[in-house]
Amino acid sequence: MEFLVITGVKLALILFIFMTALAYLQWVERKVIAHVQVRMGPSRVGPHGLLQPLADVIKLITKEGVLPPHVNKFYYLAAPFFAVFMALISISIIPFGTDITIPAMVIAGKTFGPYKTMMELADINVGVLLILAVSSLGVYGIALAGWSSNNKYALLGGLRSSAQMISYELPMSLAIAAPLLTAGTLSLRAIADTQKGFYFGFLPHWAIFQFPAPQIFSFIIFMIAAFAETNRIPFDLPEAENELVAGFHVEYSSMSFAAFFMAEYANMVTVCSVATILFLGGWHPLFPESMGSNLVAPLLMAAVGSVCLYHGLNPARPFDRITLPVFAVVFFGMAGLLAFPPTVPIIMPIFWFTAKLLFLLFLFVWIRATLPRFRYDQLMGFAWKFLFPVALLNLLVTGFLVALVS
Amino acid sequence: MDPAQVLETLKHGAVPTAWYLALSAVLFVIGVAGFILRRNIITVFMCIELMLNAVNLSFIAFAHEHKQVAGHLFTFFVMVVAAAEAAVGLAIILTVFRNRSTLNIDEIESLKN
Amino acid sequence: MDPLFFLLFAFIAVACGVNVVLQKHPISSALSLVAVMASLAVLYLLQGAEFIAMAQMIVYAGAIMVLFIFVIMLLNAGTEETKGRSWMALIFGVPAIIGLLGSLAYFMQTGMPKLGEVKFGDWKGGGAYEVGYALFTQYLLPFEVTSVLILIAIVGAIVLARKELD
Amino acid sequence: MFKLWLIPLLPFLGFLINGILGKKLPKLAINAVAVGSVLASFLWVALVVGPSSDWGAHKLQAHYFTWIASGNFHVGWDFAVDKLTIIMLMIVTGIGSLIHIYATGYMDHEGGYYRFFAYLNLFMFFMLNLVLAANYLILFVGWEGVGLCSYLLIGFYFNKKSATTAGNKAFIVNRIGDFGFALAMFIIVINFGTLDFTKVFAKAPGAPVETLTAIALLMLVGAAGKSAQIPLYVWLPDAMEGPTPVSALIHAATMVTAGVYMCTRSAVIFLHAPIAMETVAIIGLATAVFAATIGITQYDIKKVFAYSTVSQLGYMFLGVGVGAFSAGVWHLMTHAFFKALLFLGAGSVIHACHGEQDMRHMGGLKKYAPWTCIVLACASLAIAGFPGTSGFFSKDAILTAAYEHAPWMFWVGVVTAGMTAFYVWRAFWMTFWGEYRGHGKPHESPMVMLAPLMVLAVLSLGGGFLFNVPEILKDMFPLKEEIPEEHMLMAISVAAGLLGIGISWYMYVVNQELPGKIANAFGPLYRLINDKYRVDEAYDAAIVEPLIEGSTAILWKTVDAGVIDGTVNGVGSQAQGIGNVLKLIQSGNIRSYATWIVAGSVVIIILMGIAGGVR
Repeated sequence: MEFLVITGVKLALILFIFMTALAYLQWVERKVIAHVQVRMGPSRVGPHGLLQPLADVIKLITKEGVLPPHVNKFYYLAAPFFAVFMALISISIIPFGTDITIPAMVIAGKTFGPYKTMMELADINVGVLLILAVSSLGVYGIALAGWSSNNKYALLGGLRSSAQMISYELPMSLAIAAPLLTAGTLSLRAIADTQKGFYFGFLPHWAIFQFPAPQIFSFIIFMIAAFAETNRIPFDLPEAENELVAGFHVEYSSMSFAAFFMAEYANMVTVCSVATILFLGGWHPLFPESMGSNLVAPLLMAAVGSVCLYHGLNPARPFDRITLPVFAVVFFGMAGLLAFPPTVPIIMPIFWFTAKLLFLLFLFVWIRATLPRFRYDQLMGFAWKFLFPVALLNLLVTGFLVALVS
Repeated sequence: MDPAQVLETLKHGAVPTAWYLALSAVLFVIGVAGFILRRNIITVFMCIELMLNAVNLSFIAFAHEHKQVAGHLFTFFVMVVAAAEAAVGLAIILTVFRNRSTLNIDEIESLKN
Repeated sequence: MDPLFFLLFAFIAVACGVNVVLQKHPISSALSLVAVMASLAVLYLLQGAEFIAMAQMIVYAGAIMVLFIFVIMLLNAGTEETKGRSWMALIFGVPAIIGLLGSLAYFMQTGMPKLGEVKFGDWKGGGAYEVGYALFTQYLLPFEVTSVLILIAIVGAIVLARKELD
Repeated sequence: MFKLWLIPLLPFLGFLINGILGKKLPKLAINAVAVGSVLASFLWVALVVGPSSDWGAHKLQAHYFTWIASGNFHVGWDFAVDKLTIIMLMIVTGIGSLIHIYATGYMDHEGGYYRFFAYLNLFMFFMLNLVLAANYLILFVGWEGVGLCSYLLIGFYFNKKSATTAGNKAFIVNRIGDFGFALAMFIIVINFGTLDFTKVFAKAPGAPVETLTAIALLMLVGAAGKSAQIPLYVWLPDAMEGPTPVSALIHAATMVTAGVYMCTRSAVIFLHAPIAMETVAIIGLATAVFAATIGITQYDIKKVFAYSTVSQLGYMFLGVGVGAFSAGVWHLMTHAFFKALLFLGAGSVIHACHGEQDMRHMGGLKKYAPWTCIVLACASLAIAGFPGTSGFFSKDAILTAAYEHAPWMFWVGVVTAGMTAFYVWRAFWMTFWGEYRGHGKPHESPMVMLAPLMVLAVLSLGGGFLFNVPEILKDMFPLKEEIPEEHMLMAISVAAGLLGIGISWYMYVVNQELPGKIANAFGPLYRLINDKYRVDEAYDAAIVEPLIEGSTAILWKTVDAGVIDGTVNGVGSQAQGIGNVLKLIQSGNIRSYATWIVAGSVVIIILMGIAGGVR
């Protein structure tokens, strides 16, 4: 019973934070791309366009959902939700931090706790395999959407995406297999824990630096394959708007259209989390606590707060006089929370995890703003003739080195 | 039977291995039925996969029964063979469709006498 | 909880299995088959075969069935024609199927030795470590042979599916 | 651990590299790989394995993997090291290295350079396997492997018909011996249930004498094939068609001694089979005399040394046969030194004379090739048993043991020793003394060829002092007590050797017409010996021809054409008839096939259920 309640609470928390984060991820993407292209980006709704996601959601919900007459209704309606379902399922096994202990509480005369729980919904000992399984099922959503729309552009998009995702699944699995050799386990939590510690006192024990086989090539291969798996530029062939109008979701509108976007962003977050855990040491800090890694977060927040405060006191627009000091207060509060000793062991791992995650997500957006799209034959040739052999070789070398040392 | 007892069994009981075997048999027969009754070559092929899966289930059940991992390995090999079979089989279907423009298994019968 | 889960997923498996046979459109059959495979994966998990369960999802549901759907989409296979030429299969086939099911049911009732029970978590021999260890020691030769088999299948599939050059 | 696997593996890697990539590699790289791998394995033996296992006070065993597991019968890929193995390892890798170095000079202008070294390295791999083996089967692997390499290297000049024929001959004759060896192994397995040396030797003393005699005699057949004893010696003289370093390494120093090694290794079995021991001694002695007489009449310098090798191997078998195993191994070692030197020196001479092998077209070479002359003199002294040289010690040890066993064997051995000294020095005088009778201008060989010769010359002269094998092996084979006549026997054999040298000097330097007169006086006998007693022709008439005739008449015309073809065709036509009926079932409809299968499986299920087969 306690287990169910705690799981329910965790579920609600993760779902809330995650969904909000997904919505804001789009805002971040639009802002970053805008700034790369020297534009403003969304700025009308709310300060700096911060309420834009909310407005978008309301718009999408209230729009009329068009059901074209020639589609296969059941699959047409099921496909987007299948896509979202598969994208969200893997977030349930991703650990954000170490174990936490909820202190004992007295509610209505009964003592509850203390509870010790983990910062994920479930720690299963074949976690990596589950991630692979779920990501391989993700292709159904897109393929079905493309096929059921009964539209040649959508069908082409669906076909392209199924071929692409099957092809890139291989180098991705091989790239994942290499760090597993050094870690010796399939549980995501255990994998993150093998990356604890530092070489020479400063070089973190992350898989990309790990002795005997630094997984830097695996990381690069994984990220390339991740771009393809999430159908992002430069591998967004399935939804290439100037070739296929919009690819597999050309017939979709309103909420089912939004579902595909949600799935795409959820997939991005998932693969970035997996990359963080497998290659970048999960929640373990970049440099040791003795060198002050715990101070980074509060100082960062404090700095952001100071900037907000400065601009609030010297407003460029009249509205800023009110909003920016509020933000400053929020940031200073967060700085205090991050520096508050009892909360540090809980929050600091989350901070580092989030920092790495955000860095990888930024990479996604950055590349979207920078690179052009592949041609289709180049895309397949790249996967089979370059990425696959390189990943195989990398796995071979890693296995050899690991066997040599053990 | 007492409903409470049934509920109790459902909540805390164990599943007899024989149930898994029965399920495996049922799925296998369904696969056989599909193979015999359907005419679309792709569906027929899928029924083969269904039969393979049914057999895998009994492999797993016996692995658990004898507490030996060998059954899992046989399942693994069946999967690998199924993957190879699917690749070649679907390629054959593609070729047949290209040459005959039909997927009806009854019309592909020149290999006789 | 064990019987509950078993009954639930066994029901899904059988229902979707019947659906594979009954559906007119190949894509519906294929998706039903995916559901069968997914529920079988859950049943594998119940019996402690966690590695095989995941492999079932990755290999069967994630690769083989995607291939099927891919081919169905590629051929744009429509619903099946109902008129057939072989009445033979129907006349002899249905009794044969009933005979198969009947004989299996009868002998499983009468001839089956007493078997044990399955309780979730009572055997942990199906993890990735155990399967991998057995695979790379005792069953190394079959493993290597299957790798060759897959290579042959790849080459064969490419040769078969390639458009004629002449 | 001493990583015994490293010793054979290094040459094998050399073989792989040279064999696969050799065609593209420059000569320098081929040399480095070929010589380096063998040298490395020599250094490993000499510096690591040899010293630290205390020259084998304890037996070192290593199990690598199980090769065959069939019921109770297990054969592992096992290596073992004891003193005997260490001696063999030193000989094989040491002389092997020297000959590899020599060969880089000798084969410099030959085609197929990389192929030659790849084969040579492969030979080293198999030979080391043979020596390191801890059971008969691994020994047999090495045994067959060296046979293969021998075949490949004899036929190295495959454009030459005579070379390929000689290769075939060596291979086929060796098969007869291997057949015997295989039969011996079968009997061992049947009686002892294992092939491991330690287990077999532990069980052997308790076995019936007849069994042990059978095993030992069959082993002798194998050894006679590999070590060129009567009646299977015929392949070795022909094997000289191969390049000279091959003759030195394989057909003088190492491979042909494998038979002696095997008999010594199986000493326990032989010691419990007196009849077999006697047979070994007599065959050895007969071979020694027989080959020595042929050697006297030959003019091809390599043939002379080839018959000398056969003869000296006979000596080793004599040693083994009279129970002086350690003396046999000692002679094996010293023989490896001086015979390798003789062959390499002969190679140097042939090199000097632009490929001429006939001694009648040589002469006076001491002026043109002084170093070759000096080293060959050392070797000839050693083989003649000149006091103080290596050959003196080992030959004396064998002869003394023979005297103890049966005095008549000693006297025959002494006569043979005299003949040996005669024909070796005959070759020496004919080559280096007198006037040059050949064509072109002879020249000295390069330093890379001479350096190994000098090392071998030092070993030939001092090998007896440096390595006292019976002393080293005294744990395995107890030393014999000194006998009173020892000094007298020694004097007699030395006198025989010196007499042989003296007669040859008189006949081929002082009075050069004499050989021709003698040959004329003993005309028919001389021709018979010069034709090697016509043994090859006899074998042809007695075995080869009937075999070919019989195969043609019975196996081909009757069995193959009549019975087998008839059966096959009959089955075919019958099947066609049945098929014509059965094809009606094959409708081409897959679903009806499936129905048949299902109906069949229903029948099977019902049958199994009724028979209770479900369990």
